[in-house]
Amino acid sequence: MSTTTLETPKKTVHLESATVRFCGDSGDGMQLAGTQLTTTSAIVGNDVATFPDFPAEIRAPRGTLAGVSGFQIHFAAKEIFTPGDEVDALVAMNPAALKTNIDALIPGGLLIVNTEAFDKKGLEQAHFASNPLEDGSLDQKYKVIKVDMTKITREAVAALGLSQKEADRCRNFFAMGLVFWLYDRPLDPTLRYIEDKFGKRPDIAEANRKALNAGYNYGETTEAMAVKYIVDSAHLPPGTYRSIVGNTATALGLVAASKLSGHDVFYGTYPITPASDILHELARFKNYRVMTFQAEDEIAAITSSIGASFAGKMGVTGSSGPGIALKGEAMGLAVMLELPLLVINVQRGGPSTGLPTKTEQADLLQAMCGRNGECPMPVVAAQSPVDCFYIVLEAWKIATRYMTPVIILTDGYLANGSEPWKIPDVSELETIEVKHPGPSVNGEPFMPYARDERLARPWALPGTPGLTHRVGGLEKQNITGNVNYEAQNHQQMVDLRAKKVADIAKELPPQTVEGPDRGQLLVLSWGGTYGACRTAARNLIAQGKSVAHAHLRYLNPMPANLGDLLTRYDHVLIPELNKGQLRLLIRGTYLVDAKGFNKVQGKPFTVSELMTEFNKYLN
Amino acid sequence: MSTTTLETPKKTVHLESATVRFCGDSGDGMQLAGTQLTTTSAIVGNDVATFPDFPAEIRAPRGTLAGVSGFQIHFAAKEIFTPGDEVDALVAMNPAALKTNIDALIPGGLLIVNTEAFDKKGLEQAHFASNPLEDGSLDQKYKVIKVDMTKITREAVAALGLSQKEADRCRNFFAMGLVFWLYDRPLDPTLRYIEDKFGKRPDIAEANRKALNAGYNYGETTEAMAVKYIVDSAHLPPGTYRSIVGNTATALGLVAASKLSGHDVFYGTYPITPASDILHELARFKNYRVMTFQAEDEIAAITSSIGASFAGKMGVTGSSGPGIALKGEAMGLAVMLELPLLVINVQRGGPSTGLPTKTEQADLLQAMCGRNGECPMPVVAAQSPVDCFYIVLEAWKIATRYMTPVIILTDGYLANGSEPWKIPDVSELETIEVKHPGPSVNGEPFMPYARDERLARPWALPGTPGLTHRVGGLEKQNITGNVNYEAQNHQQMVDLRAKKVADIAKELPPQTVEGPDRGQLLVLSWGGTYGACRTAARNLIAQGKSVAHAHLRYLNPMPANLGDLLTRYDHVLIPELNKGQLRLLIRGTYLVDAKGFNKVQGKPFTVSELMTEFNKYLN
Amino acid sequence: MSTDALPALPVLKATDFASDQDVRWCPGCGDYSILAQMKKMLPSLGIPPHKIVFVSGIGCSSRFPYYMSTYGVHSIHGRAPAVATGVKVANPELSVWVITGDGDALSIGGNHLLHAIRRNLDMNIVLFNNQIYGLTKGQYSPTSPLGKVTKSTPFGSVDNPLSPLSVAIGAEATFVARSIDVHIKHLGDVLHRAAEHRGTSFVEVYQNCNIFNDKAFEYLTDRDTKADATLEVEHGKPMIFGKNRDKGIRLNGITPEVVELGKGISEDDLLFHDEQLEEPTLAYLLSRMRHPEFPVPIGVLRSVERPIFEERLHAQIADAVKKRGEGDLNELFQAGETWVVK
Amino acid sequence: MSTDALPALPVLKATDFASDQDVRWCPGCGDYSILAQMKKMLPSLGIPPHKIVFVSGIGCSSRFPYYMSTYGVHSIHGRAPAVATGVKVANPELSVWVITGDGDALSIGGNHLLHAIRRNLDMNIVLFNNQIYGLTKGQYSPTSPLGKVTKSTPFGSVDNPLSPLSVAIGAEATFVARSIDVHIKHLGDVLHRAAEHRGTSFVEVYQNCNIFNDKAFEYLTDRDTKADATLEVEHGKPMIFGKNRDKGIRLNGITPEVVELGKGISEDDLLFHDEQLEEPTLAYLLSRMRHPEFPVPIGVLRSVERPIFEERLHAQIADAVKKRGEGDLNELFQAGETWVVK
Ligand SMILES: Cc1ncc(C[n+]2csc(CCOP(=O)(O)OP(=O)(O)O)c2C)c(N)n1
Ligand SMILES: Cc1ncc(C[n+]2csc(CCOP(=O)(O)OP(=O)(O)O)c2C)c(N)n1
Ligand code: SF4
Ligand code: SF4
Ligand SMILES: [Mg+2]
Ligand SMILES: [Mg+2]
Repeated sequence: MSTTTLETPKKTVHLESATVRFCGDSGDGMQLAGTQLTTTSAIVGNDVATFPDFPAEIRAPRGTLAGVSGFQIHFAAKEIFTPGDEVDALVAMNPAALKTNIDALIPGGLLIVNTEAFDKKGLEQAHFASNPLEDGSLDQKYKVIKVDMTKITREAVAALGLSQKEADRCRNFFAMGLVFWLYDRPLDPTLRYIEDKFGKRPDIAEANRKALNAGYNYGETTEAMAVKYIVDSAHLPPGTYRSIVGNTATALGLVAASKLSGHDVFYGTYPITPASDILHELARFKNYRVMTFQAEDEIAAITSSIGASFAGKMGVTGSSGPGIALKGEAMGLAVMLELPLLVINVQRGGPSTGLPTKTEQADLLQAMCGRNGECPMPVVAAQSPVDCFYIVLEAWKIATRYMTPVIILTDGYLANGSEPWKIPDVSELETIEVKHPGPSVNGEPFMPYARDERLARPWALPGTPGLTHRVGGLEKQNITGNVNYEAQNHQQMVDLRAKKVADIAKELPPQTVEGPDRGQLLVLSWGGTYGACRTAARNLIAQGKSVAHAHLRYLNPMPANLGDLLTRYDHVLIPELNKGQLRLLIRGTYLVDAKGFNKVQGKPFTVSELMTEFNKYLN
Repeated sequence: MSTTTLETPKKTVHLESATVRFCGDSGDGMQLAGTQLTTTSAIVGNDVATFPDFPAEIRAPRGTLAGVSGFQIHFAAKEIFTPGDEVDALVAMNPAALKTNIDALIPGGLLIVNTEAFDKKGLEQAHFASNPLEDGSLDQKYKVIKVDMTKITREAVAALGLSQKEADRCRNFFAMGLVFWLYDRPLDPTLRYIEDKFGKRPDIAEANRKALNAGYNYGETTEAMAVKYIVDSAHLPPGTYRSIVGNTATALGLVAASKLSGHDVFYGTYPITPASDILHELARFKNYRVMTFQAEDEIAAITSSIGASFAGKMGVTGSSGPGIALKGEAMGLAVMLELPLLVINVQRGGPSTGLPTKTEQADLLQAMCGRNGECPMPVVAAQSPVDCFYIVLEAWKIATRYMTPVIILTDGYLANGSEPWKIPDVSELETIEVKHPGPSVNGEPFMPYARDERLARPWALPGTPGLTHRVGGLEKQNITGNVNYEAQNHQQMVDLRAKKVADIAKELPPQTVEGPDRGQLLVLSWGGTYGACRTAARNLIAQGKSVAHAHLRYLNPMPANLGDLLTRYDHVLIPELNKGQLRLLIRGTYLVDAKGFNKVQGKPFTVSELMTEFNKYLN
Repeated sequence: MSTDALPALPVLKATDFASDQDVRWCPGCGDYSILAQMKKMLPSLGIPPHKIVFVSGIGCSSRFPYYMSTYGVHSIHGRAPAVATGVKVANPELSVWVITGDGDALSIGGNHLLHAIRRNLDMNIVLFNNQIYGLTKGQYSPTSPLGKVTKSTPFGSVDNPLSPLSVAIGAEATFVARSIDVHIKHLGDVLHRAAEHRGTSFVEVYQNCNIFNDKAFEYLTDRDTKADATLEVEHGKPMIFGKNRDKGIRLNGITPEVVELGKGISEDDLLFHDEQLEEPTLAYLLSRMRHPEFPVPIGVLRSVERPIFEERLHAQIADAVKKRGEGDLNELFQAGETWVVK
Repeated sequence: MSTDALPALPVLKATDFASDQDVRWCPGCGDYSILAQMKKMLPSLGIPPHKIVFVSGIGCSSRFPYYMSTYGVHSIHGRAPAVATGVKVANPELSVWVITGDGDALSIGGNHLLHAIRRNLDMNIVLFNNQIYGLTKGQYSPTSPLGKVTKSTPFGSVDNPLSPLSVAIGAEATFVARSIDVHIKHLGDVLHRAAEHRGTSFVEVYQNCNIFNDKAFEYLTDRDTKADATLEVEHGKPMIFGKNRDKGIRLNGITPEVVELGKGISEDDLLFHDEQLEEPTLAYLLSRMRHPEFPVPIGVLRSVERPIFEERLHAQIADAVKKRGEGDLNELFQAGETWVVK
């Protein structure tokens, strides 16, 4: 790994971590800028965490508030779990971006703006009464670097004969270059990216290179920037790493589970934000024998997946809240058929269509209870982008061992956020053993609802001689699987289905805590809030506070030792991005007076708000 | 009201109550026999409660176990709430009916069988190894009356020249006649029914009359029946009564709510057992301006109803569990649109297709949580067939006052069960006031999400000048209703929607209890188990036990005083026909260590099993 | 749709139908043009904005109602025809429009579309067909051509596409038409015809999604190709097309063929368009004609009168009220066997 | 559907396809006959029961799989085509049959039917059309005639019915046929043709529900009327019908008409049936013919070969494996920019 860091006479300051946000118009390439800074930071050995923030509109009119797109990167010389509460440096490509993002910048932080965009039209679109670059309102609070990025970029690429539109498209590389200089990042990875991506258009590639260097050099030369910051590499465990976003991790997890269990993936789905990228990823993995099926709707998506599971494949369906609501009836069928199936919910802001591009974790109770009748399903939740990979492996193991559909909860924050992934060696991953009964030739009737020691029924595959059988959504007789309306049989089957799921707890790893194993406060979290809760808890533990953090990956059933654990602390606090859904379950199950800290704003917790809240229970 | 009771020399015994069950093949007219006995008993002043039990098949092959249809009637000289745990007299028209129903007959009870059906084929179809009428197995336990109903009926109608098939169809009237004699019931109401129903086929009418009288006379003359029973009239409150089944009560409730609020019903639905009869009833009420819309599926059913509510009608949709699962996404839309809407769930056995013709109360958590996002909806539940009428009135009042969709839970037991209804005088029923803003001519923009003191938004009707506005499933700005993705606004709107529903509790009547207002045991029930729980509790209270019974009609929000109430008893027991759904909510909400008594067998609680269970907490 | 024009109504302009909301489609999107033509056409109906309801599902196209100053419901994905059915049955006086996309109408919403069309409510359905899922950023749709490379089909789609007009005709449609976003006069006329039709009118509008499926209909809009690629059908007129109007459609048995006029073939040999044929076979045949084998028909393919759902439904109610009198609750409660306890 | 007949396979009989479950339809129900013909036909395919899957939704008709000794899924209402799609894509070796009713297929399941048909998977869909909801005890269905009095329409239905075959043809069907429960030989032949078709075959079977809609098709089954009411179409044959085979169908422009043979009209003047026409217009035209104006066509209306969904899907997979090699997890994980921490 080589770097291109230049010698510089400027002052350098070492930081433990830094948080940067690029923001601009949707057309300004901010997501790319963010991704490049992420990869580069990871490559230099930082731990990183990111938070992209897309506009809800596809392409709102240029320059409008609605059209602002942002990407936040937190990189550090230590282990980190969140993209950062506030930013140390903000790059704003236009007035609208400034307006919607300035509140995130810490007082005294660095603000880099593209002055050219602050013309009359731009200011009006952002509803600025006066030019904030000129009225002094910013200079008091922040270190403002005013650069005419447009002009410099145009000049830098002038020789290449591009159209002005094309030239202006290189501005994000200028901004990157500037930030790379600021945080002493190498340009190599980005240069490689440019080669990869624009190799076929050498003029464009060259322009981007020139813009990048221009930005870098601008930092080097401008007197406005007197300090450059060094964030040393974190001491991450040795290994090969890549940066991965949650949805990609989910997709890779599915392929891995498929290979580890020897069952090809059938992914039946219908596009929906923020789940669609799982489909986009999987559709590319054709040589992994992944079958993707873009169904006519969510109901066809899940029912086709059930059909595929019946026929012996790894049936998977994925969606977000509104689509999951549509799958409720069919999940009931899967519960009755006792077939393995994964149902992935990438949660987003609700209710109804809600806030499609924002994160939330308000579908937990839907996952637990959103079906008619007594219809238990295991529920697991990923805790980080990388965990999306591992949770899928666990879910498929449960699904096949217990012959049951399993719900996997992720969310928009995990789906689009990224972190470094220490790539596992495939040989280290646990094989997922799956049995299918072989052909029966003795003519004895096959018993599709006979059960093994885990109460799982046999997964008999169509095509196997001697095992023909019929399944369906009507209540069935124990063992024979025939339709049966008898009172005692129904009781027995309802109890069996419940017990089968409840007993999974016996094979789950016990719930662990970070921090003291008894004390004043236990913070109990689940899903995508892991990072913020863990950080807040660690910070307070470091201050010597009596706080511990337990994070649930298994929501149904919960780990067997959880009830005991909850009794060991004076207070139990459950922070959630909903109005208290896990809290209801914990209180109802364990009769513990758990308190809630709840926020439903389409965005993740900040570490500082969590620390403030935790402190209320601590002394 | 005249009776045709004949003078009889036989012994008469007075009873406080009696329970009779007719059972036979689906084609045997048992439902009619049961209904006639019900009406007649009600007319003579008894309190009555019934429980019909249909086969799942439309018309299973004649004589099979699967084809047995039954109807149980409990009539009494006192107030009763259930159709009875066991039966005093069982009429079995064939071996299959005997086989599947005999266990319900009390030891020493009266068994009336049609001997003609006990031929080789009939016995085989019922899987009897030997003829139970001959092998003595029955005679030891029961008083068996063996009648060749077929023969006597054929003889009775011989003169009318009917085909044998037509003649045999009169057998149920023979059976009725016999039972009417046994319990000293008048024949008049049935004779009137025959006239009404068969007036156009005088030969059939006459045959049924003859069969009815033949049965009655058979009772009078046969030596096998030595006693006739008298059940005196109950001291019901004075008034005009009719017998009503739950689904009819629901339908009448809808029409009443419509008229009392001045909004025509739009009932969008898709047929499903056991909810379809609500559609069948409503479809007849065209001169009440009821619009019924049999949609292409449940989703169209609810979304069309939402459209109708938007356009200013009383939007109502009804279904059972699987169909309700399909409506989840659209309920979310209704919550966002804040429009009044009724969603009726006539619960049946689940999960999935489950036990379509059986009762269960396992959709409570689905009603509470079966939607994506934070999506609160008021939930109410009927407690008896008659209460289906009143609960609809309350639900519509809530829906219109608070501008919210409301879920109404009933179940298969209530839907098909009947009881006497003291018909209210229309002038006594509370008017449901509904406001719509009038035309606006001042050109000021209309604010569709402005709120009144109950946090309800205005119900502005399309067609009104000056009030044009757009609603949708995306999060909306408070007051203006414009699409809005801002963090604080989302928090505010989520909180507002939650508070609006929670605050309904302020206007609910406080929760009452039957029995002591503090003590050893509080039995807390909801829905269709009211009757059995109330009876069991009353029986124990009469024995001086320290037990009280509270029955919840409002499940979300719950009455404001409930939490306090729960603390006043040593134990709280929640009997439910599910695995503990209300229990989870009560424990989670009030942190009370409520115990459960749960049964999931497709049938209601018996009073005796409840008493046994209650006693475990009493001394 | 009732047109009870108010006598004192001021003459309306296109701007009277515009809401105060910023339009949020991508710059260059074909949706703008359809919005403009709708606003321009509506004043000609003489119906004030407050008697109009626009109902949509979810999709870029489905944002449409927000931009109109009428009543509107931006409902959930695929369900607009069902919501609109409720609105129209509840209040037949309203002019009801469904705005939908190819995914909204034909993928998740296919069934509701089918049933709304067969019921023949007096409402108007406008399907913006851009052959792509716009809002979810570019997956193929049920109208995307086979082999289409999209985000969800990096190796090309393997689904046979549907023809929206064939589907509508298969579902007993009484009014079926097609137009193109940029053919603004034609589009305005077709929308007007749709509005005037008594019964469900179904209009497919080819719409350019310049972000995810740019130029899908270029052959129909490009100056050089459009005349040869488009067949503008008109009632009673022979089917002639081409830059020089020298080509036509002739029937060979039951199969259409493209012929050149002149060379022994005259207008009279051509197929004449008849919107009003009792049986929809001709409309169906036209709906099958696809580029490049055939020119693509635009205009009104079919327009016939058939009984209207909500009219029959309300007629039953009116009839019942007439026969039995306005329903009285006491009577309803007392129906059947009753008895008195004293 | 793969027919890889096993060489050593014993010859199968109808009874080999019967399960041990009691059949629970009402005595006299038309479903019995369809079940019998299916069991009689299947042995002719040379496919053993364990390579066959019957998938159904909910309805009386949908109980069908329980009575077969094959694999089976009695799924949920309306979703059988989607479940079957998953089965077939997962294992193209299986012979997959969808059994559905008019409510199951055309009401709640309309959309799945549409999409299964347009995708053209190699599977068979048999719709039992009794023009009523049987299982829920007698509400009208989307195929019930207008004015039909049922439990849910005591004043008569106000919904225009759908024609299942028109819907299928509107959805790009490659095989469309119709038969009648009691025409046992015809029904057996049609089922056989359906099984042999490569692609989705769609068969409508008129089925008598003697409990809730008795005699709905009496005109087609009654000895006196059936010959004049039925048009049995055969590929390449003129369309002749009638007790004395003296009536025929002729095309007038694009409209069919009933003519009497003799009187100057010969067979050659009649419409000749062609199942294999590129364009489905003829099949569509036939699907419109309704009693009493026309005889009702039975037989195979359309049968053409088109690319098959699961074949193309698996071809893409095979192709990718061939080009890139069998997917390797390590490679997958390592894709993109990676770095090493020491
Ligand atoms: C139940 C549900 N499923 C999926 C989605 C995601 N979704 C929104 S719009 C859309 C498709 C849009 O395509 P189209 O109808 O063609 O409209 P366009 O954006 O192209 O105008 C999808 C899949 C959703 N909002 N709701
Ligand atoms: C989601 C759902 N909605 C409704 C029902 C009730 N239901 C079962 S079968 C049926 C219709 C049956 O009609 P059809 O498909 O014509 O079958 P048939 O009984 O006539 O053979 C209905 C409405 C159901 N089981 N599930
Ligand atoms: S994505 Fe396409 S359809 Fe959607 S607004 Fe942009 S250009 Fe229009
Ligand atoms: S109800 Fe009709 S369709 Fe159903 S089994 Fe009986 S006769 Fe057959
Ligand atoms: Mg589209
Ligand atoms: Mg049917």
